[in-house]
Amino acid sequence: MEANWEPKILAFLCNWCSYAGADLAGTSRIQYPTNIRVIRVPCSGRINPLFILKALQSGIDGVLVSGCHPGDCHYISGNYIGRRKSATLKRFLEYLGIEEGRVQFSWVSAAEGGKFSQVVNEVTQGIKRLGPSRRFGKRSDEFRVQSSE
Amino acid sequence: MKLRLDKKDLKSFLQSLIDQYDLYAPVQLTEGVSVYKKIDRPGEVSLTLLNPQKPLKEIFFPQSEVMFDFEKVGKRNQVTSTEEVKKERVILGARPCDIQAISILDEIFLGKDYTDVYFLQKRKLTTIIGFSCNHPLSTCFCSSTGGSPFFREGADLFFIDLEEAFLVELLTEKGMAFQKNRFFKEADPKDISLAKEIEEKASTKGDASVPIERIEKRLNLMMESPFWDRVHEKCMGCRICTYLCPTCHCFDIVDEALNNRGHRVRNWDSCLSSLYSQETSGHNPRPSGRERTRQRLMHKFNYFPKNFGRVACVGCGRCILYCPVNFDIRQAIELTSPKGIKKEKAEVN
Amino acid sequence: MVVKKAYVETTDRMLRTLELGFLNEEDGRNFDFIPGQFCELSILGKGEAPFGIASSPTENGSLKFTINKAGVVTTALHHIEEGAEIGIRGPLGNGYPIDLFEGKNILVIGGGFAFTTLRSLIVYLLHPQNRSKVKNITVIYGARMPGLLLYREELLEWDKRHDLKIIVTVDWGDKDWKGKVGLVPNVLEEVAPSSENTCAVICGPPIMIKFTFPKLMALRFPNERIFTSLEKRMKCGFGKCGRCNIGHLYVCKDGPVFSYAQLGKLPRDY
Amino acid sequence: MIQQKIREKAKELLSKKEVDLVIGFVKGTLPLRTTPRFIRNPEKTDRLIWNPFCENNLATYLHKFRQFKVGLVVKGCDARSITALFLEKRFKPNQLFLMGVPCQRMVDRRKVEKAVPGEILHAHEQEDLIIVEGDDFEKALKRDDFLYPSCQACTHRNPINVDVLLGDPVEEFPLTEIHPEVKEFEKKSPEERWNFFEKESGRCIRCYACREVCPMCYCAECFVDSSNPKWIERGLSPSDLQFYHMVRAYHQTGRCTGCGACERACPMEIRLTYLTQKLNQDVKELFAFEAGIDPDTPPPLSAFEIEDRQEFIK
Repeated sequence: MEANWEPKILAFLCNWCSYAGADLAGTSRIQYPTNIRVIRVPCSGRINPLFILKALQSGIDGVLVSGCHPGDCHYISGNYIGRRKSATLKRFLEYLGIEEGRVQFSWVSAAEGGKFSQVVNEVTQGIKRLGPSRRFGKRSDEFRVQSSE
Repeated sequence: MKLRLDKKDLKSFLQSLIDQYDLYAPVQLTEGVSVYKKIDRPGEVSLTLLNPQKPLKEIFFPQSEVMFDFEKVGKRNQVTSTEEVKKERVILGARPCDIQAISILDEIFLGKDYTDVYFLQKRKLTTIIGFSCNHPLSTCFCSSTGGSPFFREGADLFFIDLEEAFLVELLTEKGMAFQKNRFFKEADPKDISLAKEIEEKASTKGDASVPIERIEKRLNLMMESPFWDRVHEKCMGCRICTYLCPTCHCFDIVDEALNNRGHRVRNWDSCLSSLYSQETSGHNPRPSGRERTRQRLMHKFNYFPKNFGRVACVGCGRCILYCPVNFDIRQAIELTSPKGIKKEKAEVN
Repeated sequence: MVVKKAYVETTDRMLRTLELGFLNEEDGRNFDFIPGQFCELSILGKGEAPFGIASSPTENGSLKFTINKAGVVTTALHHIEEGAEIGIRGPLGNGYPIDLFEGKNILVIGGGFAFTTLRSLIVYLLHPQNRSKVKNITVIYGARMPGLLLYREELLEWDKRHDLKIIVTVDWGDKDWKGKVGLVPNVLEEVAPSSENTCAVICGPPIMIKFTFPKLMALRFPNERIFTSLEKRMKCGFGKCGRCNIGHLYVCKDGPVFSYAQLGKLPRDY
Repeated sequence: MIQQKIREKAKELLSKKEVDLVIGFVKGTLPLRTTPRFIRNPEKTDRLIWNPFCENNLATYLHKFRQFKVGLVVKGCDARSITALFLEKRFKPNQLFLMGVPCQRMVDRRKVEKAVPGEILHAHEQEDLIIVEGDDFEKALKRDDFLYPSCQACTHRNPINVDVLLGDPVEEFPLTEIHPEVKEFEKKSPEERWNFFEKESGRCIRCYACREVCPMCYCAECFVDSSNPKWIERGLSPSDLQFYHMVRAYHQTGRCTGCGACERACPMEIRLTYLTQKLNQDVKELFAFEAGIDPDTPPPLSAFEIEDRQEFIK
């Protein structure tokens, strides 16, 4: 592992709760690691597991999926559907041999700026412990131009 | 020129090839599944299966081949050719049908109107050591397509398995370069007569009954035949038969890129896939299995003969062996012949 | 090639014309083609796609392509900026049978954005060096709406010329449209050009071709003198990759221009 | 005899014009093989056969015949596929006539081929034996030792939700515990598991046979074929092959009926069912759902319970 390696973490945040939670963390000046890149989705139920796999394949070291607490979904039941997808995907990835913790899940409401920062901290620490994703990701050197330079 | 290679020397012979050339030979990936691969150690070579699953064409025309690399710098494009193949190659263990198929690919990639550089550089640096088929399978029908279990054309050297040893025939200039090979001994007359015996026995086994003669003419009249309405029905539309076919050569050209870097890649493609002919507008000239199966068979037995004077099938039998639904090309060919049509009718009534 | 100029042609913004210059002047001088031929344009990272050349060989120094936004490559070509570099392979295909046109009247029938290579042909024939080689030129060009006509300025210019007859028609006019309103096949019937010593070149959407062809038959055009340019999905451009064949011929290599007599002998696989 | 019953029923259906065509199995051109056949003429129904080599899942063909009334010969797993497809509204009610056949389980032809010294030229079934003959050998193999892995673990051999059951029901062997193969695999370390997956998927030639033969794979545009967005490259890079196999399997969550057609179709003999069986097991454990059994319960990933497990969510 390179000495100054920092993980790249992709977060899929639902528009109504977790994204607002992240926003609150920001406006409240709560600090959290900068390893995270956010993609805002309408609902945690919108997250196609394909997105998560594609992220890992593209060289992302960890993925966080976050939505509204059970019962709080803006679309009534989207997060319940998402929960089932997450449960099966998580088990499937671990079964394949992808390290536990590469993909993590959380509930963060719009009022939980503090929790958001705490979740991001935990996720980042966890991914740092795992090290760079080497099992599945596409190696960037596959795309190096073989020039004589 | 006929020589002899004792089996006990095979390992050392392979090692000498590895030292001097890039050696390619069948390698078993898992029990019963093998492919042609570059060999690092003699022990990797596996000659138990008659034909590996993936055909020899892969060595000259890989399933996925980078044509060039590129990088975008601002508005400028920087393009770099892939490195040229420089080291001489030897292919060992190719069977007559696979070798014959390479001469079909020659027509395509080294034809009069166009030379494919990627194919050419590998082709001209390669020496092919063919292996006789002493025990052809029941699915082999090379004898119907102009070959035979001992068909030597296209091979530079030809090995005939005599149990204890190989009889080695040097057939071309490239083959003659091996004349002085330290593992080759002079062949005994006994070896030669034994080889002849084996050859005669094997050639009775190659199925010569598939009616390929005049198939081009028959198919000329069959473009809109109801034959196509039925023959395709069981085809599921996978690409096994086309990818594993030693003569199928259709390809797709795509760009693979990450950020500003990438390469243009040539991948095998298959006429049995619906996207193969689908146009961007959504129009598909071959909208169903009927047209796609027709394309596959017509290309092999009508269009290709029209353009090159020979059928694009060498009778290796892979498409028959590996089809998940037992689509048998021999049966399809037979159904185009008067005899086959009669037989089909007889079975109905 | 470098994009010298790029502009949107139609009001629906689906058609954009690119004028491409050569990075190397000598390449430009050596690039010789026949109207009706096509090139593969490529944007690295997106891929390659075939386009008919819309400029004429008589317009030196640059090439023109009009691109319909449909897939990945064409969308990228719609977004490309002036000054950017793109790749080109060509010229590919056979082109219109210019030699055969000599001494004959030419009837050009075009519909929609298939007019690109027809523009190439018309500009080529109108060039002073070539104009005397053919007799009368008649052009019938239709689009769905006035806003969807290609090369509008040139159409106006051609209309003023006396050495060609041009009829531009639209399916639906608007309040500013003073030209003809009507479908191409009907306009053809109305104009009724003589088939004597005339070659017809027809290019357009399948539905237009389907209805125009019988009208040409009625005007007694022989199949050998009706030409059309076909489109199929293509990749390599020289008859190797397999997908564009019609029977044993390849649209990219043996076409894209075929006469109706040729097509009659081929399977309907397009 | 089951074969006779299939022929009679097929003939009856076609003669009475209750269906437009019958899809069943006829003799194949190779030993240990049968081939699907589409029969429209009642006189031709005597070609239909039934034996332990009728391995194809004929439900897949139904996507080709959505405009027709089809009579179909189905095993336990095939029938489950159809129930699962009904749930996804792929067919109109009464469009199908299912001729269910209690399944003796199918023989793994490759396993048989590997157990004999030469090429098999003839094969037939004799009670619980498979007799195979070649040029210079004849061997009797115990049928139950040569079953497909998916058949070994089958818990629904008697087709359910069918229009007619031809033959007497067979004894079911319900798995009391979790799937044996999955259980074995789970014992390995993550690294071993990943290496196995890497090795298996690395043989893939992207012929997509596993997708095409699967009755549940009917998306109008598969994610591998989509060019915009482009999810995956078309080449053979290991990561793309892994991506394909992950998504192909995962998309079957709660839909796979464990027929094993994908694995049987693979020309490179890639192990595939250990992936889908794991998903099936998880779905059973988490949501108490088995695909293709109950025609009224919606597929698990389109439904939810408030009480679903969520201990893994922070």
